[in-house]
Amino acid sequence: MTYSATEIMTIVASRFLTNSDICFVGIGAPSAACNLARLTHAPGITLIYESGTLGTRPDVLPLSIGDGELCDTALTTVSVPEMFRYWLQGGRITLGFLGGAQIDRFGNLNTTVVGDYGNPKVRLPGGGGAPEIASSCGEVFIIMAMNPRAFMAKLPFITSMGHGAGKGSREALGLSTKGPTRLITDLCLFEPDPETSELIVTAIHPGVTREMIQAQCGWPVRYADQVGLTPAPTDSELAVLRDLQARTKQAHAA
Amino acid sequence: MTYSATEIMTIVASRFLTNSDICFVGIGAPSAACNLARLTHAPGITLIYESGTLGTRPDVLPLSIGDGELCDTALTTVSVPEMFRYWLQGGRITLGFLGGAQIDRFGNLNTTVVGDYGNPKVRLPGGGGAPEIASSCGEVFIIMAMNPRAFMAKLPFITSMGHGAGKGSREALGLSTKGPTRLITDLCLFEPDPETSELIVTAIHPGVTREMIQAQCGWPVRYADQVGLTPAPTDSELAVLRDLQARTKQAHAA
Amino acid sequence: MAEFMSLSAAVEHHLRDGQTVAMEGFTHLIPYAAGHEVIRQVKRDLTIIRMTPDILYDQLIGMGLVRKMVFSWGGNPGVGSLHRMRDAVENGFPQRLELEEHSHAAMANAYEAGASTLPFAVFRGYKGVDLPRVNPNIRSVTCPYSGEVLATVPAIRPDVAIIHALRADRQGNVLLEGIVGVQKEAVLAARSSIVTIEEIVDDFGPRSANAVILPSWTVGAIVHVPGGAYPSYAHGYYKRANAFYIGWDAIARERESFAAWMKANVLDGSPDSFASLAFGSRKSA
Amino acid sequence: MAEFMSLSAAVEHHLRDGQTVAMEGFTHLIPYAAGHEVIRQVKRDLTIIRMTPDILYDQLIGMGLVRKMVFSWGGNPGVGSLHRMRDAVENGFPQRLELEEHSHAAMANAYEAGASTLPFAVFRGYKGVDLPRVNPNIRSVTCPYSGEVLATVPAIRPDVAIIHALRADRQGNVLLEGIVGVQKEAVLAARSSIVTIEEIVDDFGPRSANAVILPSWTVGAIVHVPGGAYPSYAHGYYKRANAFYIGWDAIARERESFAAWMKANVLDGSPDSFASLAFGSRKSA
Repeated sequence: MTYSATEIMTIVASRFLTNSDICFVGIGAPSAACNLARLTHAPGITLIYESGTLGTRPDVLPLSIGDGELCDTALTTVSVPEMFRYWLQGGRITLGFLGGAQIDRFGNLNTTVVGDYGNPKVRLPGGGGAPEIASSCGEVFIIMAMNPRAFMAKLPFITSMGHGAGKGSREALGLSTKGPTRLITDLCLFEPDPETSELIVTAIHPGVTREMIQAQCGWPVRYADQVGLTPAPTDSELAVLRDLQARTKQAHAA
Repeated sequence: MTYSATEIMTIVASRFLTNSDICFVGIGAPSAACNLARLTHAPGITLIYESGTLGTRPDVLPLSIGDGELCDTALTTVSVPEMFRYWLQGGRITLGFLGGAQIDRFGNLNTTVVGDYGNPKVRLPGGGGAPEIASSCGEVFIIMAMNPRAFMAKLPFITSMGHGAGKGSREALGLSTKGPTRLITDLCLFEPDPETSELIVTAIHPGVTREMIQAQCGWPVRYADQVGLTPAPTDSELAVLRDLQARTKQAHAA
Repeated sequence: MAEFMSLSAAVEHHLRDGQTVAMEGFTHLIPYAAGHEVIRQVKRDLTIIRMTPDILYDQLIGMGLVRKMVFSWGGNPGVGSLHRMRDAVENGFPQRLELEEHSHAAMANAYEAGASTLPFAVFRGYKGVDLPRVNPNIRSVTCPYSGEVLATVPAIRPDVAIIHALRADRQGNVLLEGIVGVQKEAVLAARSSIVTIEEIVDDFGPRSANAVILPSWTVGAIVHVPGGAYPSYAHGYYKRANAFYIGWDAIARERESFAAWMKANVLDGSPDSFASLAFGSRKSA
Repeated sequence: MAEFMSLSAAVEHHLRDGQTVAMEGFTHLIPYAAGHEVIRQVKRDLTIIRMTPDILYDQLIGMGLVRKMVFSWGGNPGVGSLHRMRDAVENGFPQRLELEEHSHAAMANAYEAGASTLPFAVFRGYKGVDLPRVNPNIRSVTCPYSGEVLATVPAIRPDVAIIHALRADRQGNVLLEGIVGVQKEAVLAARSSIVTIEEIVDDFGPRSANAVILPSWTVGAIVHVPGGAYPSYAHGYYKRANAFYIGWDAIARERESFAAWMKANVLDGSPDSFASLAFGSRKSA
């Protein structure tokens, strides 16, 4: 079966999720990946959305972080101050998902502004939950499609911290959480180099070359000694994902 | 109808309560006074117990601050952290009630210890909610039966603040709440002197003399220029109070 | 003590030009009808506070009523940018918009502190990021026990909070359920409040002992506005109009289409303009 | 992830000599059965934390298991003193008891901070009183915006929290309702937890969208102990045995009557010793 770049990105992300994960889920690709995992190999996964819904099991993907579907299918729903105090800051979330408009090679993200903060070229939505998701979750997965204006050598603004300036930056700030352990893109998988914490390519998706990856990346891409080949999405993975997306589209068009 | 010292104390306290009061109610005489007011002239009074029950309407008086009766008849019940943060510290309570083992002429109270704190003669239960009830409620009523070991010239320990060392003490600590505006005893009513904030007698209960009051008080009692005579409990007040107490006794013996 | 009144009277009575107002709602229960009444009454020079400013704040900004916005995420959820907000920030149209920007954690804590009448909130956040460089209201305190340095944010204490809730009883007690967001905190933190509701009931009836209820004496005005959250939603009454949110992108992209839409649907509208849309879209909400 | 086990296994597995334990319950849902099991297993040198230590803590202290107590109000509610606690504090019998004393506001905030994994809590309190003179853990911070000086208290982070709740489902999610006190905070603040429950259900069924629930993955051990809160109560299951509380005063007043009662009712008892009393006293709870 053929598949899109977004589909393989979502499916690769979903494969890393397990029944024991407690996930803080963002809208878009993270939400699709988490629910795909829940509907396939990880039915016991715990999904939390920052709107306050704990242990939710939506039948269609939410358009917003607070769609009624999330509350209707949740174990319970807490207030937003409680969500950020007891649950996120409380260190109970094993895995947070982030995306962004721009990323650097240490997994720092910008979702705030392009250009000068006081006089921006493009005003982006802002950080939302990201700064504290990045610091409080046990580890972080980032999902982003590659393009050279998004994968930048230097960010104009750091909205959420990845590995800072490299290995040791998080520890220097007193953080004991891992930060970004995987960057899942439409072309390949990045993971932090154990020595430097720079995100390096550890697996390449089927049909993708190193030249294609570098063409979409604003910094010189580095590769692990052993670079794997991502298994192609299976028919079954694609079928469940497409069914979910179709139900979602129908629901939101109503 | 004859009445006991406790009955007149409770009834006098109840008379000061109105439909617009939001009361933080303690167990014992305050609870009896507040519910008597609710069952007589102030049916709209809002009663709050520190266990989290907002707007409760118990049919019998609770033995503890958290009897099921309080929750069953409440508008809603919040957690205890919320009670102390949003509701008491939030400045929403117009009237708090306090009692204590010992009091001084400025309405400071001791419910912590008799003797030295580290080596006490009598270990009392402690402050509970009192320190912040005394500072956060719009005003405070104190209900205590008089006796010379309770009404003391100098307290061994200040558990909750009344008027401190006299007029200006509260303001000096940044408090904008009024502190004790009434001390209701079994013999008379005290109110703060507008000049000094010392509690002075403003009304005397029927049949009580100034000598009887001084005999039960460890400091030289002062009197307002105009000292009133407390109207005796009416038959109707006594009937409602006794009915409430009888229901309560029956319920707790079960 | 809560007072039942009309929407126009509530907005007229409680909100004045130049004030600070929080119209809260975390996707659920966004007070659209009340916000539209603010637009019809042309309240100017407002400071608007909200964790997740979406279409409603895009409209207030686009209509030129806003001086400053305090926020943590400003977008059309799942769709994209708020074009009127961007036009104000990037181009100063229709007027310059001052931003005070926080993270969600900071804002949630700031509302919580406001409801507790504390002057500030303490939380563990803003580690290794740039927002503290551009927002002087992000500061720190040192834990007097562990020595840990923690982030602080000033408490939010709006002049007015505006929320939409599910039901009020005849005494003016207000019930919320579902995704309750920071609405209770917003009302408790504010000096006065307007609460629009879906329904007035004689009594809330059987309910959880821990139902989320704002007692009558914590609320300013209560206004009965069925459908008042549309295109947001009201748990158990109607669903979120996700199609409306998707469609807004095209409307708001250009100044002219925005202005025309606002005239037709808000300026020439009334508090019940959207009720038929809300309940027309009713499903198994 | 919550594990269903027997009460004796839960206490054996989760609580060790010398640890800090919070057996919480604000009048409602006090975990008596679990506390009695702690006494039967003779866990020693404990630091016990509770806002309102009542009979259960009087029993732990009287049996000589407690080194230190962190508390804000220690009495028999509506009745009078805790005689065993007083005997320990005033006479050092059966051993010296160290006290760390706070106000309710401080303790409630300290639990809240513990659940939030903050190292301390900030609140407006302790104005003009003597407790800060005798408790070096009462400190202060200065608001970085207003300059106001506010009180602080260290967060409560017990080794173990023990609570009694209403129901658990088969997945080990736990539901509380009614006067919920600080129990949820105690469990979230603790490194491990034991939750005794009245009932196991397949599914919680229809409920408030905002029901007070501890997800399975926040709980250590779950133990099915019907009547496990007696003489406290369980909302909807049985009422508070106020007569028991009144009767305790005479039992605990003398060392001998206390020891005899403990032997007959706790040491020689079992987790279901009080179930018949709880449900024998069942009324329209």
